[in-house]
Amino acid sequence: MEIGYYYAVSALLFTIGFVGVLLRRNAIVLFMCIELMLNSVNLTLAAAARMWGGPDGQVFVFFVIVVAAAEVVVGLALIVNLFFRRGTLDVDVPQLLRY
Amino acid sequence: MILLAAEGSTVTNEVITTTSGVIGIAWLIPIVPLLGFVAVLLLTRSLMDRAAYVAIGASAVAFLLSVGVALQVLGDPATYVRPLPTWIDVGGFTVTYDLYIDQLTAVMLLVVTGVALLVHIYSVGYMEGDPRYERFFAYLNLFLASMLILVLGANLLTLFLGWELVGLSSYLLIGFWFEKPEFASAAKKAFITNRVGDVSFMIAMFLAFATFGTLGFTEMFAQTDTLATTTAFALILLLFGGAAAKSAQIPLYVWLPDAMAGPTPVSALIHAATMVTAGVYLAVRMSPVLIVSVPGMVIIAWIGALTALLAALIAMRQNDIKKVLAYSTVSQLGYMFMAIGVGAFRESIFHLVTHAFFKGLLFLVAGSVIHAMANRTDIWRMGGLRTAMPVTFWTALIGWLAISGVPPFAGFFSKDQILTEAYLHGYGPIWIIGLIVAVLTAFYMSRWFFLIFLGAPRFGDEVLPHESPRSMTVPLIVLAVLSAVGGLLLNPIHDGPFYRTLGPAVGDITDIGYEPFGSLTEPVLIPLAILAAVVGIGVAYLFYVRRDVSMGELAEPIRGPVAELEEHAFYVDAAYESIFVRFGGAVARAFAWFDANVVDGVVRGAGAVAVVIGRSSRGIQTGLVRSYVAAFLAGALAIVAVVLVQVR
Amino acid sequence: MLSEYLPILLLFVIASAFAVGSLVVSSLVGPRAPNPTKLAAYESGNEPLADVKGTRFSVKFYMVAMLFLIFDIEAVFLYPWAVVLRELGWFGLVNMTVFVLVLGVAFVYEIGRGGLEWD
Amino acid sequence: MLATFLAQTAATTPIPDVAWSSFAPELPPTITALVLLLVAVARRRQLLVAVPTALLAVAAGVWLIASGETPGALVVPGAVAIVLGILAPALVVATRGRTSLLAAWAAAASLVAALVLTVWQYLTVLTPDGPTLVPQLAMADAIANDGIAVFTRLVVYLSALLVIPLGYGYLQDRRINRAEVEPLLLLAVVGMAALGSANDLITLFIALELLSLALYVLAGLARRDRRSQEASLKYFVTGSVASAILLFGMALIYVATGTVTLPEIGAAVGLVTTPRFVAAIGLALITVGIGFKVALAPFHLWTPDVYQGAPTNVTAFMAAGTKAAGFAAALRLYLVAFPDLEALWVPVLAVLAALTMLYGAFLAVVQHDVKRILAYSAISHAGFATIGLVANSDAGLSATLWYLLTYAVSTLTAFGCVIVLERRRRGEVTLADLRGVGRSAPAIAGILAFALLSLAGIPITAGYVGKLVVFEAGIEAGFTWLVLVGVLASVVAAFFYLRIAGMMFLEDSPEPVEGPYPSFGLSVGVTVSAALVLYLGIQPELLLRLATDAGVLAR
Repeated sequence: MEIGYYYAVSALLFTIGFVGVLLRRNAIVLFMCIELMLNSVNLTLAAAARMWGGPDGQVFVFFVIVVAAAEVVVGLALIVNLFFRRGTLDVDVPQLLRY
Repeated sequence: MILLAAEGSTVTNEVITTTSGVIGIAWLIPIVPLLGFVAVLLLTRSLMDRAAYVAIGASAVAFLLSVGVALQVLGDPATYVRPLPTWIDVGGFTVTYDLYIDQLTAVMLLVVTGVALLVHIYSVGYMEGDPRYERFFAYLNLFLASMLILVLGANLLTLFLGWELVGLSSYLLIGFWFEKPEFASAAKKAFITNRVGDVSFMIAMFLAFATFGTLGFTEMFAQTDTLATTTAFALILLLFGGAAAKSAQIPLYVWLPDAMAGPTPVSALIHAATMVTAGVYLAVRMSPVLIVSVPGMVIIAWIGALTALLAALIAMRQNDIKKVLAYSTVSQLGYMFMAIGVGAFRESIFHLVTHAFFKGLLFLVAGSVIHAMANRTDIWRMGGLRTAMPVTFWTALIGWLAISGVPPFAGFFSKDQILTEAYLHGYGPIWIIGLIVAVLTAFYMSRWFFLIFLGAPRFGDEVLPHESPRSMTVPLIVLAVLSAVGGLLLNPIHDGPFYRTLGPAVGDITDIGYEPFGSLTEPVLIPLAILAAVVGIGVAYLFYVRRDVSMGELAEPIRGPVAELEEHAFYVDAAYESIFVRFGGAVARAFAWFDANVVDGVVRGAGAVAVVIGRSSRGIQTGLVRSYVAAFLAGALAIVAVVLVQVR
Repeated sequence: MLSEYLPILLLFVIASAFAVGSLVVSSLVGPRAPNPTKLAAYESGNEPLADVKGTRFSVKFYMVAMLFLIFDIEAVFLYPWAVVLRELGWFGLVNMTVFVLVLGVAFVYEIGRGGLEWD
Repeated sequence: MLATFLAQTAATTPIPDVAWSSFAPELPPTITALVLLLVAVARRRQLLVAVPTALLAVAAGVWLIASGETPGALVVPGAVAIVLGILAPALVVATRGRTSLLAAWAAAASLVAALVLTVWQYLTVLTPDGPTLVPQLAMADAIANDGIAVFTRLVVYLSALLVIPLGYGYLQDRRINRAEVEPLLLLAVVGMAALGSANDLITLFIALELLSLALYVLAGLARRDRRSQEASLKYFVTGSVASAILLFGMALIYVATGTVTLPEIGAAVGLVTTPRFVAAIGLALITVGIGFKVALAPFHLWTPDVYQGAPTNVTAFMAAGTKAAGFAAALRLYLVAFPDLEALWVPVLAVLAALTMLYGAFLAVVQHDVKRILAYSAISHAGFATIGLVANSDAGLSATLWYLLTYAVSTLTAFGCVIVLERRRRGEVTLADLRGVGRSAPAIAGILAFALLSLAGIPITAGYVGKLVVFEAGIEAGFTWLVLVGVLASVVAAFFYLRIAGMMFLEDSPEPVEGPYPSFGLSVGVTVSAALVLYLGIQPELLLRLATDAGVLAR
């Protein structure tokens, strides 16, 4: 199959993720959007690895998965903390620091 | 004529790298005051007031070492380079801490350390009882060290190091009595104005490096033959931009009068004798580059002349004992730049030296008077101090005559020689401005002197003027003696010993080929200069001694009743009335207004512009994390767009 | 041959532009009625009576999630490692041991912090 | 069965040569971080962790000394391992249950060890014959040990070492001296060091995430403080998005070139067969990601919020360390991987640099919180450092590295003084709080003023030499307009630095102020960093030469 389709899907996923970050205020959803962005990159990498035939792309994918997992851990901790302190998941609520 | 023989000394200095003799330990000259600064700060607790003596000792050592260096240089004239460790060395850009010692350095060293030593001693009496007495001496030492680094540096960057450090210590000293609000604003104004100059200086350094591939004086001067005139022109103007800020020239002179908020010994040392002359020193040091572009020099000459005139006009209407001297300093600095601009480098330095003597003296006199008058500074509320303060009076008399240009005092020689030189180099209009400024100088300084020391006392009974303590009068006497005989001894005639000594250290103007402005010769020019002084003093005498000044500021002639004017309305009086008082006063007030509203406004406005830009763009920082991400998107799209367009 | 994928990258750019456009348009056109109800736990139905803070989900789930992740990652690496272990030999064995040990430290730390003390 | 397998493989496959010395400096902090995590949960049985650690470390040390190819070749790393091993139980006994004190000392010891090993690595491995640096590649070209790597290690380890004494008393004051602080700090610094030597995209990404994740948590250390929490959340959200963008950029580069190793990318990008469109977009996205890390406008918006909200010692570390590491990565990326695309990135970065310098300077003027002012100053300084990168030359490379060192020590000094003042004020420090400090605490006010002068770029300070060298490189590369913008920005910047100094020295507090209470650690940290600022300003010779050597890139 034409490899370009993989890239297209990947780019779309990335864009959807990005737009989600911009539009959603719920921290959890926002967070899922970031994961979506990371995984769309994984798709690109995997497709490219298939195209080039080397191991580099696949190795990269593994590491991205690890990093994404670590980000989940940290991100969830922060969100839990936000919820306990403020009783909300709205990322626009913390606004003590600005200007 | 004697004079033409003096034109351009063809003798040039040989460059000698040495570590022998006093020059070998010349690096101690700035280090000792620096150690003094640290020591005073550290010892304040244990030594209390006596810590001041450490500072005085340090400046005395610096002075003695300077004398040693001067003797070695003058004994065997040459340009000595004392190699010292490297400061910065990165990819072909090498800057060392080397010292550069020639005749010009020797003169500057003697003036700086000499005046500094006297001011240190003077401050013992003047600052007595101040809660931060020791701190003051520490700062004085810091300033001295910085100034010496400036004078000794063998490249533009080391000079700039000293340049910034003198600025820094000057802010510390201007703001020394920071309890009073005007001091803070004065320090700020000085800082901002000087930053403007620094930018110009820095750009000049980059240009110099780009042109010469080095910042070292010896290496730069060796390449002046191949220097393009246009590059030299740009370089001169940029350097002058830096010098104009430090030496208070149009349009950057505004900070100096405000800086008088600091203690008076500081005004004497920093804002009259040494720091403000750093710009003059810089220009003369770079004179081998200056002579490459005569148009650049002409601009300097004109700015100097206009500064001299403007400041003299303003000084005529100042009523604060120190403000008069401050504007006078600006005016005299203008004289020095005027001299540089017309190619009279040695004359400029000569005037720098005599000015350090008499202006230092006059500021110390002012300090002594303020001390005696319980911190009053309005000259209209003084008068008749002659009897109460005999030493101050006699030394002030000498200082007054010296600055007014009355022979045989120091100021006469230096000022006259600048005027003569301007005429003989063909700058007629500048020569005329110089003559007018000479008249004005004699006038406002006489006004200052008469109002303070002559006539009947115009202060109340609550002030009991008294002579200052010995530690203050001794420096006065020393400076008075120097002001009296300094000119005569150093350089009574053109091509005197001072010029012959200094000649090889400054740029050679023989190739420029100056033509005299007219056919007048020295026997005519010198009496003209003397006449200028006499006229100025005479008019002031009519106004401020012969007339009743007991009503204070109201007695200023322009404000007097018409009848009183007519009483003195013989021809000369009337003419000068209109020139000096009507016109001059109006101009002076106009400029004072300009200074207070426009220039101050610009200085404050520069800050305000920054604030406005900051205020208007802080809205970007919404605090909303998603808007920050949106900025990513915008930035990313912009970059992608730019990159894609370029890839095409 | 890769330049054939150019249109796809352009698609990405267009998609991004679309994203910005929709953002701008929605902020210009869309009505703004910020309402606390919109952020409430249930937009319709009854308001919860008790304070929901801290009660809606337990931190324990988070702890389990973290434990899961530790072993999840371990598995991600163990599978491919196992496939090529024979080729890697000593090198592979030592490195995987170090990797497992590091994860073990994290595991011990979580237990030590009370990650497994339910209730 | 295992035994058979091992015997088989030992006979058939040779043990690969792991050039462990290529990451030797990173080992002590990493291991210390792990051990400290165990110590944190060991409660009263800390010796149970310390003694085995010590035995392992001493054993490793002895083995190292014995196994060197030539006798004495590995004495230094061996000795370091032994000393650290002996220190472990000794510290446990000496600190007697005060875990945070133990952690601080252990972390400091490991950072000293890292610095020693960096110097050792530089002197023996990287300069085998004479003073010229010979770059070395290791771990299948994933790690490049060259000038950038060595210099970055020096800067980040030094910064971390200074941050530990600065933070210890401060964290105690705010009751956030949790056991995780030091391990996270150590992991972050390892990430920074790795970023400096990362030679392929994977390593680069992992290192970047390692330091970022640790810093997300550190920024939110004061969990009960809403500001800290907010800072952490904002940093996390913006940071992960930036990472994702960076990653997408990297993926596109891989799509275009088929390799992840930087020099190979550099070689492939120039080929005709490589689709320049794809590579160019990848480059643009990578620029976004890197720009975020080093806070270039317009990707800098998070900086003031995060710097202001995070605990001050973390802020100091972020400012000094992250910037250095981020620029190290940027230098390697642009100079090694994209020299053929310089027509694309040089103008873009030049514009970003100009924007950044001006933005930071102008917005700092209207701020009132001292930490926020310093944050804007950090933004502005990122712009200055970029000038060296834009110069795209060896001189520019060493200029940027050198600038980062001078900025690190200056900003650490400034933040250290802020910590001292914050201790006194028990909270945030606004400009108004600084009134009269010059009188009540002349020493700390003097040092802060000195640090600010350095940030403003006044002579005899490190910052001056830094600016000078960067401007010089910019001029040489023909970016006169950029340098002029830089000069303008530094003039504007002088306003707000002066404003802080003026508040301290030229104004008086309406109410009497009590003196600050610098702890022992704070005094040491602030004094040492201020001394470094002065030293680098007066005698930058030695380290400047090292920075110049760093121009030797592993291409």
